[in-house]
This record gives sequence, structure tokens and C-alpha cells, in this order.
Amino acid sequence: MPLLQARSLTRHFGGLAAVSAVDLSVEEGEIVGLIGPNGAGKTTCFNLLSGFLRPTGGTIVFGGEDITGFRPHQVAGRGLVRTFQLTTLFQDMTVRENVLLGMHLHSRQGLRRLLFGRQIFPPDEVTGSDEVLEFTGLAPQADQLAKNLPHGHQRILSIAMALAARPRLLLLDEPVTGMNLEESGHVMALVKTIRDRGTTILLVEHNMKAVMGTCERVVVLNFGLKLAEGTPAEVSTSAAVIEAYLGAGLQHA
Amino acid sequence: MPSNARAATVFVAVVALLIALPFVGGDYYIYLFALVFINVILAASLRPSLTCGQLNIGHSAFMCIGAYTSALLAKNLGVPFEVSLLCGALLAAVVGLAIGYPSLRLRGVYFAMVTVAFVEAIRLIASIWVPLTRGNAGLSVPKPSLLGMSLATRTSQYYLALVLMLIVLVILYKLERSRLGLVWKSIGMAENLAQSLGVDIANHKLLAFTLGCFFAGVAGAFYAHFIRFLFPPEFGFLLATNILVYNFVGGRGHFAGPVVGAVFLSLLSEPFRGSPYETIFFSIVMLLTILFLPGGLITLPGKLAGLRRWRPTSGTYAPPASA
Amino acid sequence: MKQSTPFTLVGLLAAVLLGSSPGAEAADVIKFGVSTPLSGPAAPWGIPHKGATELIFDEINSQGGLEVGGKKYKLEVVAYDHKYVIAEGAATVNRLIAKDSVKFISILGGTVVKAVEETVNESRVLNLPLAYADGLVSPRNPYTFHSFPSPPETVTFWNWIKQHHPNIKRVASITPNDDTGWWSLKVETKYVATLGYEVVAREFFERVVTDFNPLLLRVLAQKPDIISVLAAPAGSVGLIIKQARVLGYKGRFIHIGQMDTSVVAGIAGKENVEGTWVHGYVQTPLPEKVKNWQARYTKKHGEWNATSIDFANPAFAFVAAVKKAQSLDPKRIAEALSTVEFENLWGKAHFGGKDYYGIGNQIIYPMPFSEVKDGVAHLVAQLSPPHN
Amino acid sequence: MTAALLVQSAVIGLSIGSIYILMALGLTLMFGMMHIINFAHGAVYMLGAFAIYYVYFQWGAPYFAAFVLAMLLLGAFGYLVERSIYRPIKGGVEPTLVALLALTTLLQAAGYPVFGTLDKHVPPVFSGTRNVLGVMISVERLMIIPIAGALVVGLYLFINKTRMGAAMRAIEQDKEAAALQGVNVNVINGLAFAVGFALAAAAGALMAPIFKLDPMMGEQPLLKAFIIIILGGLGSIPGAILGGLILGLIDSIVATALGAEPAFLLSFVFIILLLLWRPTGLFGHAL
Amino acid sequence: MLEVRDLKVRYGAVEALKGLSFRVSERSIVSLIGANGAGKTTSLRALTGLVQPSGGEVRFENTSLVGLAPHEIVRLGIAHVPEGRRLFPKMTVFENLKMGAYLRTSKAQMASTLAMIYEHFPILEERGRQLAGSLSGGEQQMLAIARALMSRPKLLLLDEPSMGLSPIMTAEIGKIIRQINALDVSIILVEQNAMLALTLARYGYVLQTGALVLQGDAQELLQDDGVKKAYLGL
Repeated sequence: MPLLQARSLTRHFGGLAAVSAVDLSVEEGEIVGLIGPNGAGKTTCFNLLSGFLRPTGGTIVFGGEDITGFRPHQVAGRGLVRTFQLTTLFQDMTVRENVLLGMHLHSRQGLRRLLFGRQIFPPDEVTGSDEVLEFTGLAPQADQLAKNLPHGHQRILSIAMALAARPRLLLLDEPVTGMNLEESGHVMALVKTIRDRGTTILLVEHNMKAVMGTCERVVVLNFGLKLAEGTPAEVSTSAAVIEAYLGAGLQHA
Repeated sequence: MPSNARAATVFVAVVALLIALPFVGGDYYIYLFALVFINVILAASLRPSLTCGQLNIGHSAFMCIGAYTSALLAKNLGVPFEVSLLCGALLAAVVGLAIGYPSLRLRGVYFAMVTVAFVEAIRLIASIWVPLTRGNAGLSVPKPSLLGMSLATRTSQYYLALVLMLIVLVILYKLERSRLGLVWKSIGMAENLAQSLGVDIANHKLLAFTLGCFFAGVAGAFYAHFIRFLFPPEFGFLLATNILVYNFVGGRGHFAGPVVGAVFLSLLSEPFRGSPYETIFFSIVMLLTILFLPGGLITLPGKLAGLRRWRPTSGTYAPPASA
Repeated sequence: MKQSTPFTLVGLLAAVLLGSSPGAEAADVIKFGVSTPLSGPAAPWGIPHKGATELIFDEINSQGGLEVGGKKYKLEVVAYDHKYVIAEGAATVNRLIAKDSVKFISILGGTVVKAVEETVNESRVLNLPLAYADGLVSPRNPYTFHSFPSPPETVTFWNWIKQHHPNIKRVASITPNDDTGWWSLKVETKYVATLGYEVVAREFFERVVTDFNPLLLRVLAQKPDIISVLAAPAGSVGLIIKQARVLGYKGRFIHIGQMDTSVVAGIAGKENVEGTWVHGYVQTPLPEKVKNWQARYTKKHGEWNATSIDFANPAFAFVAAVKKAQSLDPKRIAEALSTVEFENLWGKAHFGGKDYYGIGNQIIYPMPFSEVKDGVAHLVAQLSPPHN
Repeated sequence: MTAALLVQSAVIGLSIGSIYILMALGLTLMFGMMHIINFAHGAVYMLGAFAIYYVYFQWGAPYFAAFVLAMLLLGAFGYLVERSIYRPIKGGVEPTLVALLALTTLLQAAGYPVFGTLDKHVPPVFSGTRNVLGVMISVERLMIIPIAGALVVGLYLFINKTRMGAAMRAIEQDKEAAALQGVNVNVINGLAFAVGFALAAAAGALMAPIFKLDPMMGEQPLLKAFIIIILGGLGSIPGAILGGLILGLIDSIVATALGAEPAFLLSFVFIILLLLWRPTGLFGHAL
Repeated sequence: MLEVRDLKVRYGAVEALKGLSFRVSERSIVSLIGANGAGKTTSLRALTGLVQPSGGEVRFENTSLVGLAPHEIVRLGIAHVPEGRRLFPKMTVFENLKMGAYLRTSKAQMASTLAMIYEHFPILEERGRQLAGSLSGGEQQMLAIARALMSRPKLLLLDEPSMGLSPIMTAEIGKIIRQINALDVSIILVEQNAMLALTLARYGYVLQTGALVLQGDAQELLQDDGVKKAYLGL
């Protein structure tokens, strides 16, 4: 049984179908890419899976549990954690605080500790955050404010926060947007390592090089419909995909 | 660490000064500062819900509930101050919970306006429910007695206020610096992101709101036993906006903001007292403060330092790192 | 830099403590505290309260001051604005007593006076308030000398009405919804009932209300012969009269309290105010003394305010008592106040009312009552209270 | 409550409601465009009334000339407030709120030394009573309804039929897109301040001859206007009109039956319940 | 007619544009292409004053645009169709068009422009009284372009006109862009649809992470593998 299985996922906005009858499944331990041109419905899909939008139709089963209609924090509580497309961070907090917030789900802090504890965070959380920071290479900037990080590091931080929540499935929304070759290579390597450490990954990305080099399976959306699915090699040679992606130009019309 | 040590030194110095005040200052300052302490509690207790991004213009309603509850318990049933204070604060919290829960789904200004409606509704109830509250005739309240001792003198009441304020500030400070405070801050900054990390924002907002109501109830209970006369019109919209303004004028960027704001605005009238233009001066100073320090008074040292050193980067105020 | 935030707080505290600490005091000054609304809705009362006191003191000072025990003292008014807010009232009274070391004060406003009752008693300062407040004149408050006729005094006018206008039978009362209003209403209702009147309606209103139509519709349904508006400011009375006339009310109005009928006539329209009886305000025939006062007050303050006539009582009483006591001890002055007979703008005044209140601390003087004719308040009677 | 009493209080409610509508329209317009709640609106109402006091009563200008002048003067003041307070703050919601509160306090406090301490009045412009549906209503109360109605229609035409009105609607829907069509957003925001202030001034100017004048007179209408815009939905002009009528009727009919305070309490409870049912008011849309 | 030199834009700590230079000559179509986040939209926003550049120079017909407000830039003859169309959804189609002519106060001129628009977009005349929010995606895009044309611009900036449109609709938009250019309007076309953009344009610039990586004649770029690489990572 797949870790995540969405059946005929549908979402209308007014009369417009942003996502219609999409079937999507992710097996434990996979890296799956969700691609498609702008406006194809990828982000809507993510919002449906993570509980930020309620589907108009269809079901979402995660880890054997039907999570359709769950609220975002409940979805996250089951181990399905997402990042955001735009660089969404707690800008006025330090890098470490951002990561510590990621550990929210696993934090057990009683009132007594809250009021009388000497440390703000229990030692295990501090070491936990240290580990994540170390792993993502953000340790040297731990005490900087998030807003002062360079763009690439901000994107990595958003992954680090999601990681701190110890997800079973990580939804990454455009993790390498706006990065140069070197940076995106670094991030995609990080993504692979995360998978190797046991976290399944579903990612949306425009940078095809990154997608093709990292994902084992790719799902292509266009106009809210599933256009194709297969290995990167299969997908990138599909004429339908190339046309959807690069556009038809005028000669076809 | 040195910055924390320095802040701690300043804190201890301020507390020492306040403890010494009855010995060095006159009776009037004792009285005045006890009132300032009440305002500090009110301002600081609004901060958690503001931090969560809730614009609350109804905080004085909960002060009103705390004040009337503790006053009526003390007056009619002879309940000692420490118990009536707790009951007042608890009732304020319960009402806060009851109004906060359904209001959570209201956004931005709609939430703010419901709190405005609520504060006026509570004021009107206090003024209409004459058999209980004596309405607009005002309710006189006995002196506080603590652990069986009557706190009859202004000095003893001053110390009571000081201790209450310090307890409330320490609790609120601890909370702000805890994971809970961090979560509140995260909700205010990016609600979606917090949710995606598994934060139940509804519960956390409600907790922040209710907690604020509780401490507003504490302030109200002390106010009742200090001023010893309750008059419904005083707990209206105007007081609620004042509490909000303490936070904005002091500054939202730091825990000390509402404290500085409450102290500054509560004392601002003093130099002008006796002038027929007192309120005019007061409002001009307030207007200028907000026009030139939109980040609040706590950004003033940063701005001054920035001017002095002429280094543009030092002009932005940054709250101290927590770890 | 960022650590200096708390220093701001310390600096602020220190600045306030040092900046406004009391300076060196001149020994030959008598300070008289006034805690009164100088801004906000009640300012029309507070400003003449302060103004009248200042005028009387200035005139004494210009003649060299007040002689006490062979030494000349200058009189000084220390006035603070309490905005009709309890917390501010308490703050200003505390400031007067604790910071300015004032021994003699005059507070305006029923709720404020009630709120600081105990502070005043405990600090043993002399208070000459202007306020309607139930229980204020009481043996519990020996140092409080109420300096304005309260409802128990002014009800005496109903005797005059009964005598001169026997056809009036049904009385409706309208009053602000607070202690002042409640007490006024209680006292009046009781008194007119003993005179055989029927009280057909009793209504309370918020001081901020301007649209009295809903209230008046209820009152007029009871067909009163006279509407008694108690303890309300001139503006509210004007609106009540105007709106009642529009709704078809033809009967009379009586107002007990303190108000300028020209303001009422302005708001309500001259013809609508015709025949209204008022206490404490006269335009003609104006006694020489009051005419003179008006000239002096207008000269000093610019704007004439008739409320200053009766609100000058605290200052008159205080000066007379100090003169008599030849002491600056509040206790001695209080003793003098209980016995001194002095002149206010309406004639001879003294503190009495022991039979009614249990203590003789209520000002008693021949109170003026007028009837508005052609927009002008004509004096119809000067009456003494039912008790002495 | 008899039928006559009901009709009488309903007509009075309509007339009061008309004033509330004028207050609420400016508030809702300014909120729609700039997302600010103008706390100074009550003070502007007060200034509008005092403008009538001086221009019409003291200096003897014709009432309607004074009325127009009051609107123009306070409109100009509104533009000035946008320039000197709103614009420098650059749209910061919280500092704007504090600044407008401070401005309100300043205008009220300055009112006493400037206008004097005694309640002022303006002589009635219309006199007499009319028989309406069998009950007597004063003409001055009745006249409010057509004058306020004309202003509402005028505002409707201005917003829907003029170039500047179109610019206002454009800013309300998409500020950036409006700028890209060549709309000077600052100037149009200033215009919205001017229109909002002018309408509040008109409300004050209409009420001046009916009620009394004092520097605090704007507080109650401001609270009423708050209730109305929440009731109708922030930013919605039809909502403000409907909300004003509802509140006017509650204020008059319920107050006649039960008293002013219960009516006021009822209106607050009413909007709390309404918002819990419909979180954006009757006509509001999500923010 | 437009010359951009070393244009830089920062959002907080993030440098979104790292020194972009390009030029547009009279009556030409120039396209900026690149993947999401490459800085295409930001460059257009910087041109029309919606964001303030942190460095560099923009000259339009010898006037510097840096520091001017959007409405002043529109007045100079530049119209911008923003990403996502940004119509006024609660206004009718006709009112949206009128907003486009906000700075053109001459009635006669507006009538003639409107006639020209209706000639090119007959559907808009048909739907004149309909609310803009109720149009289909393609119609909305047409309206957005038509609204921009109402100001009679010399230079038109188009941000992702094909986004979310079907291939047929995209082809239709492409045709319209050519027609507009034929009316002597220069065009800067920002597109993710590289094929469309390079078919229409005379000259193309390829952006990646806020910097220029490739430029050249459109036809040559169309054949260039570098472009495909930038997109598909092949």
C-alpha cells in the first residue's frame, strides 16, 4: 500500500476546475516530482494534500488513514509536512528559532518547566535542532535572523524547519526556485540525503534539471489534469509534455 | 550573554528603585506608580494576543469583569482579596474564552470591531444591572486585606501592586521566551507556515487571548480595591484603546514595549497637570511619537545610536537573541 | 545599543521623579486645590468652578492678601483636570494632598467626590465640594462642607408652585442615570408626594444622549402637567424641551440644578422655553451684586458663564471661615465653617441642615428661582430651604 | 406600543438612520480603499457642526451655502490629514490607528478653548410639524431624509459615473493595477479622505440645528457608525446604507419600547451574533 | 527607445535582479524568457515603478524612469499588463477599458481607440456590460491587453500572457501580439512559454536566477539547445 494515495482529487474555484480527478500515489522511500507549466494546478494540489484547501471531490489516504478534510496542523501531526513556494519563513526570528518551531509537534513542555525552567528549551530539543542545522549546513548562521540570510539559505532553512518536524512524507514546493546551478545542485543532493535517511519526498519544481536529476518518478499536470506519469526519461521525451512545457509556439496553431 | 546580564542588571536596578520609592518619593508617587503598575499589567497582558496577530480593542471589558467580580465578592460576601482577585481573574478568563472561541474565525478588523462591540456591551451591562452593580451610581469597594491583614495604607497597597505587576511580568516574560511564546510569535508572523509545522493555531490564539483576559482581570481586581470605586463608563471603549495604544506607542518589537508605553503615557500627563491644555499637550506628544517613531519608543535608543554612529545598519532595532 | 532599551525606562522614571518634584515653597501662600473637569463633557461646570475661585482669590490678593494671625497670605488656586473620570479624580485629589500638600480642596462631581470620600477623610483635608451625592453630607464626613444647594434644599420650590399654580397635578421626572440623578429623583419624588402630587413617570437617561424622542414618547403617554428635569446640564435640558414641544407637549418644565437658560432657549427655541421654572439662574431683575460679578468675571475670563455665580460658594465660604478662624488648621477652619455667616452672591449664607443630614455641613442661603418669560429668566422668588 | 407610536418612532428612526448612513459611508469608503478605520470621524462630525455654527448662525450666511462650505472645508482638512498623517506613515495599520486616535483627542481637547465651554446651538432651519401617516413629525427631522438621500445619490453618482470615482473603485479592487492605468494613488487616497471627511461634516452640519453642539458630540455617532459598517460589511456602500437604516430603527423603536441603554446593548449583541453567523457582515467580502 | 543598464532589485536580503542590461528598439518585440524565479516579472515591475530598483539605470526616450511613480511612467507611454492580468473584477468590461484610458481625457481620442480595440477584440464589445470577473481566462487576458492599449502606449510590457491558457487560446494571443506590434507598438514579452515568445520576438534574453545567461536573435535562440537546457534540464 502506498504511503500517500489521492484518488480523483478535485478542486473547483467558482466554476473553474483547478484540479480535476487527479490520481496520485507516492510509495514509501520514493522521490516523486510533480511538474507542469504555470497554472497547471500543482500548488493547488499541494494545498489539498496538506489540508490548506478542502477538496471538492476525491479522497486522500496517508499511511492507511483517510485524512480528507483534515486541518493543516492535523495533517502535519500525521507526518505529512510541507514547505511553501514563496520563501515563507519566520523572518524576524533567528535561524535556530525557526528550526525549533519546526520541532513543535514533538515538543513536550509542561507548565512547570515553562514557568520555572532555567532553560528556554529542553536539552533534547536543542540538540535536535543542532543536528538539523548541522545536517543542512546552517549551523554557522544559527543565531542570525532569518531575514538576513541569502536567498538560497532561506530556502534551505524552510526545508530544515520541515525536517525538524520529522515528517514521513515531505512536500517540497519549488525548493530550488531562484537558485543558481551550484546552489540547486547542493539542495537536490540534500533532498536525496533526506530520502536516504528515510523520508519520502514529493516535490514541485520548475527547474527541470533538478527534477530530472533527482526524481525517480515524475507526474505531469496540465490544466488541472494528469497529463503523464513515468520516469524522468520517459516524461522528458514525451511530445505532449514538451509541448505543454515549452509551449506550442505559433506554427502549431 | 553579556547583553542579558546587562538587561538583568537594569531590571534589578529598576526594581530596587521601585522598592525604594516609598522611602524617597512622596505619597503622591506611591499612588501614581500603583496606577502605572495597573496600566503596565493591562498593556503587557494584551501583548500575547497582539503577538498572535489579533487586534484586540476590548481589553478593558475583562478588566471590568475582574474589577466587579472581586469587588462584589469582597463587599457582599467578605471574601478576602487574594481569593476575590483569583475569582475575578478566572471569571474574566472564562468570559474571554466564551467570547474568544467563536470570534477566532473573524479576521483582522472584523475581530477588532467585535471586541469594540463587546467592550461596550460589558460596560452597558455593568451600567444596566443596577441591583448587582449599582449601575452608574458607582460601587464603593472595601480596602484590600491580604492573608488576613488589612492593607490600609497606600504604601502597603503600593507594594501589593508592585508585587502583582512583577509576578505578572515575570510570568508573561517567561511565556514569551518559552516555546509557547515562540509559537505565538510564529502565528503572528506567518500563520500558514505555523500550521504546516503542526501548530494548532486556533487553540494557541485562544490561549493567548484567554491568558490576556485573566491578567486583565487581575489588574481589574487590584484597581477595584485600590481606587475603591467602580463606575461603568470608565471601562468603555476609551480605556480599551488606551491599552492598545500603550502597546503601539511603546513598540511591538520587544517585551519591554508595552511596559515602556504604559509608563510613558501614564506619566505623560503629569508635567502638564494643572494646565488647561493638558489633554492637548498629551495628544500632540502622542501624535509626534507615532509619526517619528512608528516602531514605538523602544526603537528610540536604536535611532539615537544610529544617528550618533552614523552607521545606517545600526539603525534597525533587533531584539536580543533568545538562546 | 539594543541593551539600552531598559535604560530608557530608568531614565524616564528618574526624569519624572526629579523633573516634577515639588520646588521650594513660599511660606506665605495658602494653596486651595480644585479638582474639576476642565475638559470633556462636564467642562462647562468645571471651568467656571475654577474661574470663580480664581477671581475671588485674585481680588483678595490684589488687596494684599488674606490676613491670618496678623500675617498676610496670598491665596493660590491649584487646579487639576479630572475629566469626570474616577481614576483621574482620585489621581488629582491625591496629587493635591500628597504632592502639593494642599489642605483645602473643592471637588466637583458626585461620582468623583464619592470615590475619594475616604481619602479626603483620612488625610483630614477640608473639602468644599460641588456635587449632588447621596450621603455626602453626613456625620461620617466631618470635614466636607457641601457648598451648593442639593435636592433636599431646592425642593422647597414645590411649595411655591403648589401655592401659586394649584392646577398642576401630574408630575413627570427625567434625570441622568447616575447617583446624582437617582438621589435627586428620590428626594423630589418623596417631597412632592407629601405635597399631594402624583408622580406619573420617572425616566433616566445617559448623559451622552441627544435624541430624547424615545424617552419622551413614553413620558408624554402619561399626560403630565409638568416635567421636572433634575440635575441635567443645560444642553440636555434644551434638547428635552425642544423635542417634547415637537411631540406636542404643552405643559411646563421645571429644572433643578444649575443651568444657563440662554443656552436652553438657544437650543430649544425661545417660545418653547416660555414659562419654564429654574433654580439658580436669574437674568432680570439682576441684583446689583450679581451684575457686578458678571462684569468682573467677564473682564477676567472673557467668556461669561452664569454657573460661576453659585460655583463661587466654596471660595466665599473658605475665605470667610479662614478670616473667622484666624488659623490655617483645617480643623479650626472646619469649626469656623459650622458657625460662620457669610455673604455669597445671593445674600447671607451659612452651613446648616443638621436636622435633615445629621450634621450641619450643607450650605444654606436664599436660593433664587426664576421663570423664563420671553426667553429671559425673571426672578420670581428667593426661597430658603425647608430646613435650616 | 401603539401603532401611532410605532410609526412615529419609525420615521424618527429613518431620519436618525440617514445621519448614521452619512457617517458610515465615509468610514466604509476609506476602509475599502486603504484598510484603515478612521477613528477621527467623530471629531470631523463635530467640526462640521461647528462650521455651521459659525458660518450660518454667527456670520449669517445662508444655511445651504454654509452647509456646502462646511463640506468643502472639512474635505480639504481630510486631504491634509492624508498628506500629513496617513501618507508619511505609509499605510502602517497600527501607527495610523494611533495617529488618528491622537488626532481625535487633540481636536476634542482643543475644542473647549476654541469653541468655548458652554453647549452651543444653531437655530432651526426648518420649522413646524407635518402629519405623516397620521402622526406628527417635525419638519426638521423629516428634511434630513431627503438631504441625506441626495448626498447618498450624489456619492453614488460620483463613484460610479466620474473618472475619479472610477479611480477610487479601481484602487479598492487592485491598488497596483490602478497605478498601472495611470492613477495617482496618493492623490486618490487623499480624495477618499476628503470625501469621507466631507460626508461626516455633512452629517454634523445636518444635526447642528437639531441637537446641541459640544466638542465631544462626535463620540456617539462614531460608535454607531462602527456598528453600521460592521453590520453592512466593511467596504460595502450598500451595506452601510442598509446597516444605517437597521440601526436607526433599532435605536428609535427599541429605545421607545425599552429605553436607550437596552437598545444600545441590543445593537452590540446583534452585531456580535451577526458576525458569528456571517464573519464579514451582510455585504462584506473576505479580506 | 528603452535602455536598461545594470538594473538591480533587492527584496530585503535577497537580490532578485543582479544587474540586468537590455535594450528595446522602436517597433520591435523583445522577449525575456526563463524559468520561474528567474527575475522576469521583477524586471518589468522595476521598469514601471512598482518596485524601486536598488541600482542601475532605465532610460525611456532619454527620460530616466528611476524614481518615477507608476502613474508618471504610464504618462510617458509605457503600459504594463501585469502577471495574472489584474483586472478590476467588480467593474464591467467597458469600465475596465475606460480605466485603461484614465490619462486620456479627450473623448474623441478615446472613442477612436475604443473602435480600434473593438476591431481587434470583437468579443469585448459583445461582453461590454459583463463584469470582468465573470470572463473566461482567455477573454480576461484579451481584456487585460486591450485595457493597456487604451492608453495608446508606445511600449507595451506583457507579463506571461499565455499563463493558464489552452494552446488554441495561446495561439490567439500570439496573433494579437503581432497585430499590436504592427500598430507600431514596441513590446517586451515576458514568457515562460519560450516557443511562443521566441516565435514572436525579434530578439530574446534568457534569464536565470536574476541574471542574463543568454541573448541573441530569436530565431537563433529557438534553435539553441541552451534554451531547452535551461528549461528542461536536458
